[in-house]
Amino acid sequence: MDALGPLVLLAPLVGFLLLALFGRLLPRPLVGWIGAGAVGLAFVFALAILSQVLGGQTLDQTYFTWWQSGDFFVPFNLYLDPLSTLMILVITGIGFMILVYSIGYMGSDPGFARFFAYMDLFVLSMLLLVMSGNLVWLIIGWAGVGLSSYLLIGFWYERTSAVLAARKAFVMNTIGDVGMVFAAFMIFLNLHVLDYRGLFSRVHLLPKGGTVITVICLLLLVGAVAKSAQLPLHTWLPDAMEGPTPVSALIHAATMVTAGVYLVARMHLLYDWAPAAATTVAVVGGVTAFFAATIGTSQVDIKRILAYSTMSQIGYMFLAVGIGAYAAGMFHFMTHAFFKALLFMAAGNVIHAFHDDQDIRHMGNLRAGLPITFWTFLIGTLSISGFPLFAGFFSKDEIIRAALSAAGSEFWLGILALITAGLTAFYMFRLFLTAFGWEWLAHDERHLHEALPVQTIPVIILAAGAVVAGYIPVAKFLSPVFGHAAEVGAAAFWGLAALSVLVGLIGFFFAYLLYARRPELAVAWRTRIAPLHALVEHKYYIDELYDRVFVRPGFALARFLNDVIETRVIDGAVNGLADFVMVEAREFRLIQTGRVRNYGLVMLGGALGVVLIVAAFLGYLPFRLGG
Amino acid sequence: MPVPAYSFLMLSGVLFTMGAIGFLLRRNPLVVFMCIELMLNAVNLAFAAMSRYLNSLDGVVFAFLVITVAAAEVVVGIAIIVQVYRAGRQMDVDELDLMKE
Amino acid sequence: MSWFTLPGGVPWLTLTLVIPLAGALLVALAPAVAKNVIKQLGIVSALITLLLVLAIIGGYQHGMGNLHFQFEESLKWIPSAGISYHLGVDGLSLFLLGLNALLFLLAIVVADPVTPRFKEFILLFLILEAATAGILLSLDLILFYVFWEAMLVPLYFLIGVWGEGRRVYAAFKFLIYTVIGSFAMLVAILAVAAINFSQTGKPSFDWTQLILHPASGSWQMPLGLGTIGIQQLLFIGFALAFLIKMPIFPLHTWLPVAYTSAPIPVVIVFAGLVSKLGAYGLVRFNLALFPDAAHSFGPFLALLATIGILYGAFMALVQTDLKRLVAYASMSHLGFIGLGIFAANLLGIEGALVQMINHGVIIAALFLIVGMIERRAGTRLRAELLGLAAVAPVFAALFLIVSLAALGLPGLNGFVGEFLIMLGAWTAFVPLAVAAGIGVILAAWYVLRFYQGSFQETPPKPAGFTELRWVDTGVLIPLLALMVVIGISPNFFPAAVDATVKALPVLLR
Amino acid sequence: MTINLSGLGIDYGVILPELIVVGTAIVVLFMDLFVPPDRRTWLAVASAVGLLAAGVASIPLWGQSRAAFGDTVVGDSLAAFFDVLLLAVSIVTVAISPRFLRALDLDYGEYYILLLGATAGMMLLAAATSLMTIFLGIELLSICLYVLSGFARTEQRSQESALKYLLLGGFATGFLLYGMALIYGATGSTSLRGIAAFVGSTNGAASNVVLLLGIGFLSVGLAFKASAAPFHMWTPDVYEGSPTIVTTFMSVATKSAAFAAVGRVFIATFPSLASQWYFALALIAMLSLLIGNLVAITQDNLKRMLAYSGVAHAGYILLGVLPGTAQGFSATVFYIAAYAVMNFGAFAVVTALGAAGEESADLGYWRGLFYRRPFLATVMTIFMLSLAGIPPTVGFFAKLFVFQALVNAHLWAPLIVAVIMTIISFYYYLRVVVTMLATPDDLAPKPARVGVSTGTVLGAAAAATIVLGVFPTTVLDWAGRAAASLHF
Amino acid sequence: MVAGFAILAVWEFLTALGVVAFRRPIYNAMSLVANMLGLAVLFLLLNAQFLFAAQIIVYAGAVMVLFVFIIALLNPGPELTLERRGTEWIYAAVFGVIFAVLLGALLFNRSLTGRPGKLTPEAINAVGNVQSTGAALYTSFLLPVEVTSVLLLVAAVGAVYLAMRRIR
Repeated sequence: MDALGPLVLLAPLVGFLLLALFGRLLPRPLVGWIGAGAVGLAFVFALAILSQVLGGQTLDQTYFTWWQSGDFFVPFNLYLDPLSTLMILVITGIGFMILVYSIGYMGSDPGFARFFAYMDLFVLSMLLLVMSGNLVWLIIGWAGVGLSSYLLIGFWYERTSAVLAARKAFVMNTIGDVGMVFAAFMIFLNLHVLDYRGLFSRVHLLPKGGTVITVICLLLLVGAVAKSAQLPLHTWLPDAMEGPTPVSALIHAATMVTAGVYLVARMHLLYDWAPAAATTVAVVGGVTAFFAATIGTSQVDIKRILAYSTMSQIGYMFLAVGIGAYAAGMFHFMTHAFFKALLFMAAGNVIHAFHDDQDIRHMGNLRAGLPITFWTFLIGTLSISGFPLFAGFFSKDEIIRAALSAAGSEFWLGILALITAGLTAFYMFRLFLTAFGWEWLAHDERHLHEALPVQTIPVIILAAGAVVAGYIPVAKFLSPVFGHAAEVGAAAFWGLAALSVLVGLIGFFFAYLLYARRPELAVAWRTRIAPLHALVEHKYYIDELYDRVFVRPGFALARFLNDVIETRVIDGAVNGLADFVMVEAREFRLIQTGRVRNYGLVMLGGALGVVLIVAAFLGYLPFRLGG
Repeated sequence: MPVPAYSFLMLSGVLFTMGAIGFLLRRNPLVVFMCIELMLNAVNLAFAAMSRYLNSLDGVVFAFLVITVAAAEVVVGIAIIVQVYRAGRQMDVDELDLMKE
Repeated sequence: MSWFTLPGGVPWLTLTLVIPLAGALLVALAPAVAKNVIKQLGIVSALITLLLVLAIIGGYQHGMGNLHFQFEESLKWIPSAGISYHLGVDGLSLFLLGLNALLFLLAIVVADPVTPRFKEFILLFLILEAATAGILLSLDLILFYVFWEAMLVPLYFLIGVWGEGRRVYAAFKFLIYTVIGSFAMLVAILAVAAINFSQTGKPSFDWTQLILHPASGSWQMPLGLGTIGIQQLLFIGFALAFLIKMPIFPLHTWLPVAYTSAPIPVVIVFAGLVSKLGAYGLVRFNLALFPDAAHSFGPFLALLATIGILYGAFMALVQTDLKRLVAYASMSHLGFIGLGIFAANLLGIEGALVQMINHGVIIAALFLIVGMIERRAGTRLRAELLGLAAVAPVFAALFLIVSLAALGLPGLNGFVGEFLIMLGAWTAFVPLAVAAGIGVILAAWYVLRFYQGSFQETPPKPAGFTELRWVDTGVLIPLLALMVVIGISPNFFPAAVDATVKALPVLLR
Repeated sequence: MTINLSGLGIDYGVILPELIVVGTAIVVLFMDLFVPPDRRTWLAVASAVGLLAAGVASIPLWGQSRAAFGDTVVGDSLAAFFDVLLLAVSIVTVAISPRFLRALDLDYGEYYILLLGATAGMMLLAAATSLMTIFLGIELLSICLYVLSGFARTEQRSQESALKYLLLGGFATGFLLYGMALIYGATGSTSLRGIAAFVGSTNGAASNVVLLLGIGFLSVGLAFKASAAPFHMWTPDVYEGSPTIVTTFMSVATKSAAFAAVGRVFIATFPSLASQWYFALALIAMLSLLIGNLVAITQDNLKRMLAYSGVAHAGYILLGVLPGTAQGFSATVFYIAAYAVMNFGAFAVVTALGAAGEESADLGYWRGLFYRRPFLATVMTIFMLSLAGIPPTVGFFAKLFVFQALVNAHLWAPLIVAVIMTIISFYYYLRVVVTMLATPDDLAPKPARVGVSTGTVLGAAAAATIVLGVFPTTVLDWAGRAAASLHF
Repeated sequence: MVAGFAILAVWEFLTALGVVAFRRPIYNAMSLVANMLGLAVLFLLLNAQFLFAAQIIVYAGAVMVLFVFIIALLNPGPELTLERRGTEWIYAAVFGVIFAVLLGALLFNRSLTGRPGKLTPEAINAVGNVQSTGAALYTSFLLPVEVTSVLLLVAAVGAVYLAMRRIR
């Protein structure tokens, strides 16, 4: 098993290096299959690992020392337990699907090789992130996924919008990275370890709920929030949709953005030890879930809607891990990976069909034109809005149940989650009804083309996953890590199921009413709540706020330093001194008149000075020199 | 009763200073030169007086050397002055300011 | 342990000084017209030096603590004054020596034979290499000072003659600034020796002697300015020289103009190495000889360093000239090094040491890239560059990696140093570490502006921008390799350095 | 009465070097009668031989302490050191003279005679242990230099500088003599030994008005010769006006001799009054540093610039005297030697450039010299760096040792001034270098080739500057022993 | 004795004033001669007959004749002695006066602290003033005297060089 770990990493690494170095020389199909195959291979290794983990094995193997001086010891070690195994499986599995899909989707793109190189780099870093056995390498992987996300958002670097989005994403993630680095500092300075095993075994040395542990957890949360696009560091995710759709599917939906959830789950011992921090996580999650959902209701760009739904769903996961329902959180992570990847890829097909037009108002009634996409997208929609017996139904319900059954403030978060569920159903069906429509068109004059099989087959597979993934006993699988979740009575289970289904139906009903049955009503209502709608449509003006509060002042300060402080003040002082010397020099120079008599005068002055000194010595003058 | 030594010193001091002042005031190089001679004379007076009051001949000898040297200096000096004059320049040290800042 | 052992009895360190000088002599004898011969002479001598230094690094015994020097050489020089020719290498200087040799080699390789008066150019370069190596190796304070000053002359000419723009002004400014510091240091050196003399009774400028008798007591300042510790006073004397050389805010205003007007090969050495010599001096002398003062001034200087980090970052944000931008970026990074040094704890100092190497590698690479851009585009103004990745993808890729290293991306070398430095700073003074963290974020910002602004978006301009030549790639590859290697597996560094740093008096206080 | 010479200490060995020089002068004087005008180089050869012989003759004095002629002169290490130094300077001066003189049509025998006379005077000054010999030495060298500075008889500038030098020199001589008179009056003796004995034995010396005034005026006279501020006023004008070769000689030699006398007077004779004369000398030193370095910044004429730098260096040299110890004075002696090498070199370059009669002193003329005359430019660079005190040149160690002396004596105020002014001095020394490096304008005339002798001299000086900058030990030891011989 | 000194002092002062103040160089020269003669008499007063002689012969004789001769040769016009450019002369006067006053104040009533030697006037006169002086000149001060000879030689050479016409 200690060989399998590196192998999982090696596969995408080799793929990345091959494509990065020789990608432009290789024939396109080969490139595609290398890129995807590497991940597929990794998936195979992951399955091998799974089999052993199911056998109850875990791994914590050190391969080499990264830095050792004094008690600062950082190994490169891999840490494999059910949690990371689950992550690996999802990453490689879903990743493989998406990469296969990309072969078709990116088929015509000049940057084909570059794309797959980046994708493999991403998979590599993501695997590193989840497999690393210590914080430093976690951070390295963490930054690696940030980098590849940056690269892929800015994949079409000719687009200014893409470039800006990429930079935004990177800078915001850097904020998170710094937060995590600081967390690592505090952990090291208080516990003198940076590897998980030592860390988990020593957490208890800190006072429970004390400042230190709380601060550590909050700093970790900063990283998690930045990476998972939770409030308040969420603004980069919608813009990240500038990247190719498979990227959005893999990185900004299925895997990377959930790294925050993984982090909290991985550090659950710490969060158990810092209740205040845990609550913060939950609050952030719950609020984000609702907040993002509201924005989702007003967007018209298909990918942006999905992006906000992603935020919202990750909010659920944060809520879950925040209230200690780690298994539920990871469960939802997995199901979400399926249906959100599915949704994005389906959306990608639609976008292709409409020649890169992403405005849902320009679409509609695709059942005839894009049947596969239509049905798969419908499945995804049902799954995400928690339609009974679909994957999303189980995972989301577990979270809501956990929240509601929790005491105190979490209860209200549960209520919020419930409302969000309704909103989810609303905006997802709004999307579906607007973009895909209902009725069958006998003949579609738009001549839409369904995507290639290489794209549709993965979609179908994922659709299947979106249906059945709910039946995978994730909680049981993760129980070695998080312990057994409390058994819930059938009554509570069915009661809550009914409740959430009801809420979902309400959401669906409004969506149906406003966007399928009587669109004029939608217009009327929109005008009635114009200010509120504007607020939501403009994402609560948070981008503008940040621009005003951080970006512009930053530049203003920089310019001030450049134009005033540097040139006038600091350098001014220096040059001023130099000029002063020159002026003085000129003054002295004037003595030299060239006239003997003046020279004599100066000499006599000197002699006079000598006499004065003598007089001063002997005390003939008011002041006295010497003893 | 003998004249106290310091009276000679003060006289020489006065003469010396007058020479110096003359040096600073006069513009004719010849006269300036004379003022220098005046200063040297003051020194000689001091030397003579001292050797008298210290009962040693060093002062006298020194004064004699000074006289000789002064003579030599005058010779060279006059020659230089003549040179300057030959160059057709005014006998005014203030005019001699080809070289200055 | 060591990677391998070198035969004893060979004056290895003196050789590292002599070989460049020998090369300089050969160059001097070569006819000025044979530019390629001259260049090859330069390359060969620099290469031999590099190999020699690598041998020294390989033969360096690990884990020998308490200020134990290796390959030591000591000869009488001016016995009456207690001045000796004393060379030695330890953890502080070991890898900087390697950086020195590497950067000079690269600089000479990129030097363009069409440069006017190429012969003198290479000549001065080799002399400069000897001087800088001497700075790193000398253990006698006067010897050190001699090299320290001798370094100025070639630098002065290299900027003043071969520079561009306000080259003479730049050279003067740099020189005067530096000389101010140097003389402060000279006085301090003399005072240290005098104090040591009063304690031991025999004159000595030998570092290994002086460190045994740290100065103490205090001095009554005139005009009723109160008293100040002798150590503090001497510390200031030394620090001034090194802080100016680094430079630390606010003593930095010579830097942008000097870097901007220096030709690329010079600025590589200048930014990549000379600034480190300042940092090296701080560790070697200020921390070693005046531990108490180091502790008393530490916070203040660390504050200055942190201000420097943010100041440099903000300045870099609004520069329009790429060379200037990189200059300020360099200043910001040097702030990190200063912060690590004045954190005055194991991790901080080791971080600073490794960051010296990293910064040398990164800044050299950045300036190389700026030079390559300028050679192709004929301009350095960011406004006139756009979308070059489309026409020069390889260039873009390499540039990207360098940029990422520069902004301290985990997994590349920049991260290693910054992580340790900030960790050390966090132990010493948390707020400064936090401020440094903000500096990291700003770094991401301005570096990406730099990269994206010139290589992304469309349409590509200026037209006719060409892809990298093999030589360009070849020059960048070793640097990139270092970035990756140090980023992934830097453990060789503490392995060699740890013992020395642990023995620094400042840590023992 | 009978003339009794016993106990007088007739010892020709002591003054043998001076005697040889003077003898050479007389020989040259007669040779001048026979040697045809176009063969006057022979005079140079003869003088060089004589000077060389004198140098040989002064070696035996090393390590001895032979007072002679009634304590008017002494033959000791200091005297030997300065004899050799001065003779070396005049030999190299003679070596580069002929070309220059011929170029300026000044090729007369008197030149060598006067040069030898001046050298003799300086050597006497360096060996003098009596107020009389000090006075006579100064006068001897002065009178020769008056004439030499006016040696270009038809040059108005030359005449003017001669007259200025003469008048101001006479003025200074007045003060010098007056000071000597007062000292004599206060101590009753004209020999330094006797004076030292008196000062050492009587305790009231520190408050003796006459004595202190005498010392004050004496220092005025010596400061004038050493061209230390504020008695330096003559220096720039005279240096500028005199024939460059003469400037070369006197800028170096006069200063050296004067400081030998300073050492004998202040270090050896008045050690117990150090706390009194320290103030005066410290002020003079600091003022010299200040004015010399500051005004030098503004100069566009190289000879004037070097003149001011000379004033500044007088200040540095004086710094070594301030501690009043032999150790400090050894720094001074070393500095003088260093200064002799580098400053002579610098002026010699100006001379070599002016050999074709151009206005070589004007800094504008030096633009791009590196590309017209690489050799001259290179050596000039070396000298400039050395004057500025950048290692590895002798100038650095000169400054280093002087500063060290100050540090060891805890004399901070002069040290600070010196350091700051040194920093400023970098500006104008390197300005010359930059000018030589500036892009050449083709209008500048191409000067004549450097002759063999001149080339050799310059190369030797440059080499010495570097070599002494790397291995200063030997000379430092010599200086130390020379300074150690300062005591009565 | 005192009276003689007083008279001579006044005389010296007046003649010195003449040297400084007269406008025509010839008058300056004449008053300098007078001053020197007075000085010679003062030497007599100080029992230095040898100096008296030397003063008269060398100075009043040779030197001043030279001066007068040159004045006659060059015949420079009268110089407006006290009309000065600018205000330098004020400084000169002020400095000079302060200098004189300080000097006077410091020297006033100082006795010569040096150890008196054996050569009292009586002792000297016993041998004979000139003899004893000569003896001193050629024994204890042999070297200085010889040096003056060299000095005179180079002075002569220099003067000749400067004064001679071009011969080639």
